[in-house]
Amino acid sequence: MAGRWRDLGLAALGLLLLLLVPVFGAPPAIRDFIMFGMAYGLLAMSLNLLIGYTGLVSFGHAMFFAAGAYAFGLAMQSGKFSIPGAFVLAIGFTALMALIVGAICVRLNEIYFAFLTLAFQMLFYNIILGWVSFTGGDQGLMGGIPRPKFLGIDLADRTQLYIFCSVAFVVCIAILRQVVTSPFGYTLRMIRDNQERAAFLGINVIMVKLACFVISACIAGVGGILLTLFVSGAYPNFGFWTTSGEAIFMILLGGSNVFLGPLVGTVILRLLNDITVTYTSHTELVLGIVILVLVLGLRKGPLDLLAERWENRRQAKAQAVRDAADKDAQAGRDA
Amino acid sequence: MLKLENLKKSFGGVAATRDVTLDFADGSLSAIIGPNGAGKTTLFNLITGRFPPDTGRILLAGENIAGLSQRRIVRLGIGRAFQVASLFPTLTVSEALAAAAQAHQRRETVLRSPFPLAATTKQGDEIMELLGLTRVAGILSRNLSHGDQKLLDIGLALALDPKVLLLDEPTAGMGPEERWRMIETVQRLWRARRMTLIFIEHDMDIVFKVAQTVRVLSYGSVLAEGTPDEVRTNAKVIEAYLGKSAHGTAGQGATA
Amino acid sequence: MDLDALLRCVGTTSCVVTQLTSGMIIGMLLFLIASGVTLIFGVLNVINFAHGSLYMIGAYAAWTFYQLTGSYFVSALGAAVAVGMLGILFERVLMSKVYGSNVLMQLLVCYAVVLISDDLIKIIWGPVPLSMGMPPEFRLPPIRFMGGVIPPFYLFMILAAMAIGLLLWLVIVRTRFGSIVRAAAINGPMVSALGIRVNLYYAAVFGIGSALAGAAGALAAPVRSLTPGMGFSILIESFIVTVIGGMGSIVGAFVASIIIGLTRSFGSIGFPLFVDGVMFLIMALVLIFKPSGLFGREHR
Amino acid sequence: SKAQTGAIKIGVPTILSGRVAILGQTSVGGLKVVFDKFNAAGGINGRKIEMVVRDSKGAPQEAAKVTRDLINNDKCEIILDAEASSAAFAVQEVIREIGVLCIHSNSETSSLTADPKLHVPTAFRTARQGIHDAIGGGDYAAKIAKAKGLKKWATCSPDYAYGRSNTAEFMEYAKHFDGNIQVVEESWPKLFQPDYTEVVTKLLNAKADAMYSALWGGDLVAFIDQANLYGLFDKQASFMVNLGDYGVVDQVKQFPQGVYSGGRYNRTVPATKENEEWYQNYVKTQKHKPTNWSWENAVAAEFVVEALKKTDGDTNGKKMAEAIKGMTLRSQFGTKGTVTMRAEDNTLIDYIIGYGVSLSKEPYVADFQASAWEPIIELEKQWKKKQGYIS
Amino acid sequence: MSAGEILRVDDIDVFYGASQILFGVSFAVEKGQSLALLGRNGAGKSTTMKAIIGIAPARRGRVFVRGTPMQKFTPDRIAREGVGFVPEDRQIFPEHSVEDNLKIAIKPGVGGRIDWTLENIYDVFPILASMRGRMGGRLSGGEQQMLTIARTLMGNPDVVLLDEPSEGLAPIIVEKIGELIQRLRDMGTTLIVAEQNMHFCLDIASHVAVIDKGHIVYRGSIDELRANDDVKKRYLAV
Ligand SMILES: Nc1ncnc2c1ncn2[C@@H]1O[C@H](COP(=O)(O)OP(=O)(O)OP(=O)(O)O)[C@@H](O)[C@H]1O
Ligand SMILES: Nc1ncnc2c1ncn2[C@@H]1O[C@H](COP(=O)(O)OP(=O)(O)OP(=O)(O)O)[C@@H](O)[C@H]1O
Ligand SMILES: [Mg+2]
Ligand SMILES: [Mg+2]
Repeated sequence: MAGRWRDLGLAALGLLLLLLVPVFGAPPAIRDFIMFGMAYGLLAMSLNLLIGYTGLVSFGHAMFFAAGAYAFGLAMQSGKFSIPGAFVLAIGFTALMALIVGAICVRLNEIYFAFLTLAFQMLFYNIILGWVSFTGGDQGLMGGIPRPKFLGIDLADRTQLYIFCSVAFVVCIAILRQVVTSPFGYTLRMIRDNQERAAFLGINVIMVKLACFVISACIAGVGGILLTLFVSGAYPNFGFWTTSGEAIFMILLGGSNVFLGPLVGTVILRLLNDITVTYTSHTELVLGIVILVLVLGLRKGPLDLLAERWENRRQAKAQAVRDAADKDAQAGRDA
Repeated sequence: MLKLENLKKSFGGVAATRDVTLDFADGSLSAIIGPNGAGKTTLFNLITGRFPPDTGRILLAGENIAGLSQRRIVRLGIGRAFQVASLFPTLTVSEALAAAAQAHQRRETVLRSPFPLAATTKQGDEIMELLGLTRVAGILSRNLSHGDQKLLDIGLALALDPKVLLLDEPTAGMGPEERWRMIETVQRLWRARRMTLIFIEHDMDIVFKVAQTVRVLSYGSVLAEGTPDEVRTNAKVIEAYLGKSAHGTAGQGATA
Repeated sequence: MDLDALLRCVGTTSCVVTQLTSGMIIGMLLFLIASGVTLIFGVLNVINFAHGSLYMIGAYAAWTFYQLTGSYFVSALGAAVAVGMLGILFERVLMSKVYGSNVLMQLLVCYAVVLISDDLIKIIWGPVPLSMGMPPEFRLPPIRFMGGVIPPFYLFMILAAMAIGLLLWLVIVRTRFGSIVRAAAINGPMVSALGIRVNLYYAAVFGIGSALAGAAGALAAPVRSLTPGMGFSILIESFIVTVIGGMGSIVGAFVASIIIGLTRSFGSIGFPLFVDGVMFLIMALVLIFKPSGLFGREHR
Repeated sequence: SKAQTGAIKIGVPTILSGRVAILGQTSVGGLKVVFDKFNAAGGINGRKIEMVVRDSKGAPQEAAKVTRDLINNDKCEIILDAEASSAAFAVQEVIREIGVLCIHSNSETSSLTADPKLHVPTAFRTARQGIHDAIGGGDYAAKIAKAKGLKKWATCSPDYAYGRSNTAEFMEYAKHFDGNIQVVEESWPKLFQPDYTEVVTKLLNAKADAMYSALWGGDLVAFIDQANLYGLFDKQASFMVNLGDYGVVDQVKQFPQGVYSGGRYNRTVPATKENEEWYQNYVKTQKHKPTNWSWENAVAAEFVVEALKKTDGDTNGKKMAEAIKGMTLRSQFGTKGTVTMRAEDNTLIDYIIGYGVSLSKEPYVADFQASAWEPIIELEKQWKKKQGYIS
Repeated sequence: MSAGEILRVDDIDVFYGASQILFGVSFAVEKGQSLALLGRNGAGKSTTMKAIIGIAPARRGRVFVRGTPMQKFTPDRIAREGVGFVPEDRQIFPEHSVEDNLKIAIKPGVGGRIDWTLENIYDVFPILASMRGRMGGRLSGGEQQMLTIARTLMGNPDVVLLDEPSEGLAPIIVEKIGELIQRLRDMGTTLIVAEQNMHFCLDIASHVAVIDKGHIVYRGSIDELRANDDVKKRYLAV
């Protein structure tokens, strides 16, 4: 229970920090960096609900990122919706899509699940590319996304947009936190660790996985919406497999066993990207070498390493408790 | 309580269960023995719905459960522990037990409230107490000693309050001393919960000492059944399973 | 969608012959690459995302050797050997460090290698697309057969790919080498404990798989433009083939390559806009109904 | 605004990695040649131009981010957008919001400047515009078709917005100028498709009299190499709009006879001293041959330089835009020795386009016929009406 | 070191990650001896075996085979020094036939010596001969255990490490395996058998080492152990 309040407190603190950024007159580039990072951060964080918590390695998560982005962008461009309306519509659409795709995919395991999600993602990508009259094909949703005022909020203003994104982001992170610390979250861990055994405990593995798949897709969809607002457009490569790949790299660079690991990974990858882009035209070479050094040097995300240390220490304590108890018992038996 | 009628199951060409009819009385404690590959584990798999029997019926309190999903069968009250302990490596003992218990909880609370729910914590604590696992409550399942892993496996099954509990070689891979401690725990459990308990075992000392009735499987069929004494002296059983030196202690080769 | 055109095509032998061979051409090159992917996966349990890069390097190496020697056969052989050795290096220096760790870690290493090799290619050979041109020995008029048209080079390519595939299959299924490789695939440490230098076998398998990619690159070099990143699309297709055929199955890769080749060749007439979609659809259907692939073994 | 000191920073979002890294490389080359000259001459009011080039990897969202960073963080006062099409639209949105001067130098997609809904007052284009190319090409194709009796046409173009609209527009105007032309087969290989075998055999089966292709770069080289194996070019007349690029003609080893190529940058078109000098200078300083992108960017750079002279070094977006609007520049890339930034839609006109017969050796093109601009402008107007861009 | 000594474990520490499993374990085996390594669950028997064969290399201390130090050697290298390993979980190659399982392991012993061929393996294990074409994965537990032993012998080892050969087997099979091991001993093969089941070892071992919580707590001949009730009670719970 205490954990719950602590989490909420931390979320509020996080939001406050984010909101302080413009107050203290941080340059727009920093705000841009944060907004971009929040969009990708939601993608990575939501994907980690699948990969880290449930053991479902999806190669197709970007399809929901794109689904949210396109649904939102199209709704706004149609001029029939307010921003909140389009927001809800986009999430609804993403959830529906995730329900259908998930119902088919979650029946498979491991590498097969990965490839099936990849296949669906590529199908979706091909539809975006092919349905030119509706989606604009490879040119994307061009011409800008209109942002009419709602409730006195004007998202055409960068500061207000920043605040809006921050709130949406923190709410999503809080939702994810709620999910992973709830009994449902522990059910996910059971499935990740040993789904056969979970089934023998009466858990409806398929349904739980599906629910998790849909929740995570919706959060990714919010990420897509934030990105759409940022670039004022939606593009097919939001849903290309390289975007999914990037999200996976973010998770790995940060760590998949710590709640905020993927977010750290997002920051690392975005920083790496921005720095290499700024200082060299050989971005690929530099990024490749940095990844190799990180992977072969650390073998794990930095946060995972820390978490492991911490866990080892806790385990050593727990084992000491056991050994003491066992010694007592032995003494009792000998006596 | 549990009745098996003419169960048959084959994998490809291999008939793992040829024709098994068995009856386990309510609240009984019985052992299943038989050579390696006799189909003992397969029988448990059939009962728990891991795969459906090709033909035959499985009656739980008179109701046929053959062909139902594992999940349904678990909910009807059959719990199971595995030959190789089947655990959740990254959960601690107390987490694992609470999580297992909550698999039974009402759904509405599942997303709203934080883990663990008070009721499941209580249930988990009871189980740890019963099995002597309280001392390892904070240890990750994967870091447990072998014996504690087997106990936790049983504990997970207990979290579902089963009416019938199936234990597949609960003492496998243990030394003599641990074996006896384990079997004492099992007996305590059986008395405390008044459930129907069936276990598979290769250690004849244990089988003949603990079980009320013994069923012998061989090549997928029932070779013999009866009290320990009846089985021990059964010529067919000696030939197929116990071997020449068998006088109830064959497994340990001890000369009594 | 133009199913009429497809029907019309199927009605004429010339069209059928031409499209069949065209399907085989696409398929066989794909097979060379996919067989490497599937071999490496089957034995090392590694999804080699860098396989497309090896193909690219093979093509560039063949181009350079061709400039130097002027002999296509020497350059093809040279490319296969060079890429094979590069593969061994890659395996020893990088991949062997992440065996047994998280699959995603392996992916990351491969991704890094893809990035690095793309950039290195650009630095060494420049960003301008290169073309090798048809070696003079193949500058022959196309062969006409039952009204269809078959370029001699493609005939050579199909036969070469099939021969390599057959050889590979025989080695894996019939020889002691193959037997050890298959055992190492399932339980490497145990093979090692029997006194076999299992690391050599791993490296050899990676080398063979890479050499196959290199050979494919060399076979493709005369007819495809060489650009940094050229391995990308072929990689995706070879994954599709690997999944459809069954991860780890060479026979499966062969059959699936032909399926994909034919889907492409006849699809370009019947449903030109949905060819890619159909390929992914086939993959999805196979995964749904037989996740282990047409010829894959059930999951261990 | 206040007089500034230090270099005038110009941000260049472009593609420097992946398959089309050559786009970024030769675009930057085109800019550099101009700015180096400008700086060597002392700049303006003592301020020199400094380019800040960033790799967006061709991803629109990255292009948007990079452009914003260039302006906000690196304090770039002008954006020269050397992105390919879809990223150009993303850059356009950033410019709409921030209002600095921007010249799109690579995106040929007509709607970027033609569609008034997309119009941004401070954004211009020096890239060729698809519709101009189509009208000129259609005219040329119709003439050949009439002379040789080419009635049945097939097309083979990459399956993305550029390939599709380019091809549709070309065929539309070919039909406009010669009513006998009909399209009997279309094939749409994917962008960067490695293997064109099925496309080639499909074209063979179509038995058309002529073919039009908008393939470009390495894709076009591979297509030609593969089509050669089947003798495709012996069986039909072929019009390939992007064949003229040095990057392509240099690479094709078995050059087909008698195919027609669209005008891309060529040192002999126009065959003037200035052009030859420009070419030599480019090759000397950049160590590679110029591409179509090179001249488009060179022109963009020239506009910036001229505009700076007019505003006396003031980089304010509005002022620069005012200066550039309708500006006519002396340029060897223009049909009349000049090119003009048309005021009504911020797009370049009067640059050289046209078709010729391809040759396998330098100068690679013979009988080049530059398209006349009067009919192009007339037909463009009609096209705009049809699209609903103007009334 | 005595002339007949073939294997020596010298003061080794073994860790899994951060946790230390073996603490200064030492013992030696002479040619033709059979050593029973006794201890309870989790005492470190398997770990000792794995340390010898190089699967779980020692962080400190050394293992010698015929006087040659083995540290830094990979398992395959150590196996080629004449050490054969029969793992506790058998590790048959499930998709290879019985015969292929055996053929994979063919290698000459140290100095090119060949004691075992397919023929004489089949003589000793007639049951394997009768199912030579069957897939390894289809064998019952007892048959798999025999195949594992036979497979190790194909490599003509000087020392065979057997990890809990009687575990999980029906009494009748345990009896058979016991007979088989006796036979190997009688043929002069040097054996190290890890067991929890002391009674199983009494018949087959000449020497004993008892391990508890990663420490060797007792070493002696089998007859000494028989007489030592204290050790039996304390560490073997008999
Ligand atoms: N999923 C399966 N697929 C194919 N064959 C199987 C499968 N499960 C069991 N078998 C076969 O069925 C037979 C019976 O196996 P089972 O595991 O029930 O034996 P068991 O009596 O439990 O033996 P043990 O005492 O060694 O555990 C064996 O021959 C086994 O190979
Ligand atoms: N891979 C591993 N990682 C971490 N700890 C391990 C690992 N393998 C074994 N252990 C631990 O090392 C200790 C010794 O294990 P070992 O397998 O050597 O015991 P053993 O004497 O062979 O027992 P058993 O009779 O159960 O086979 C045990 O506490 C075990 O939990
Ligand atoms: Mg069993
Ligand atoms: Mg052990």
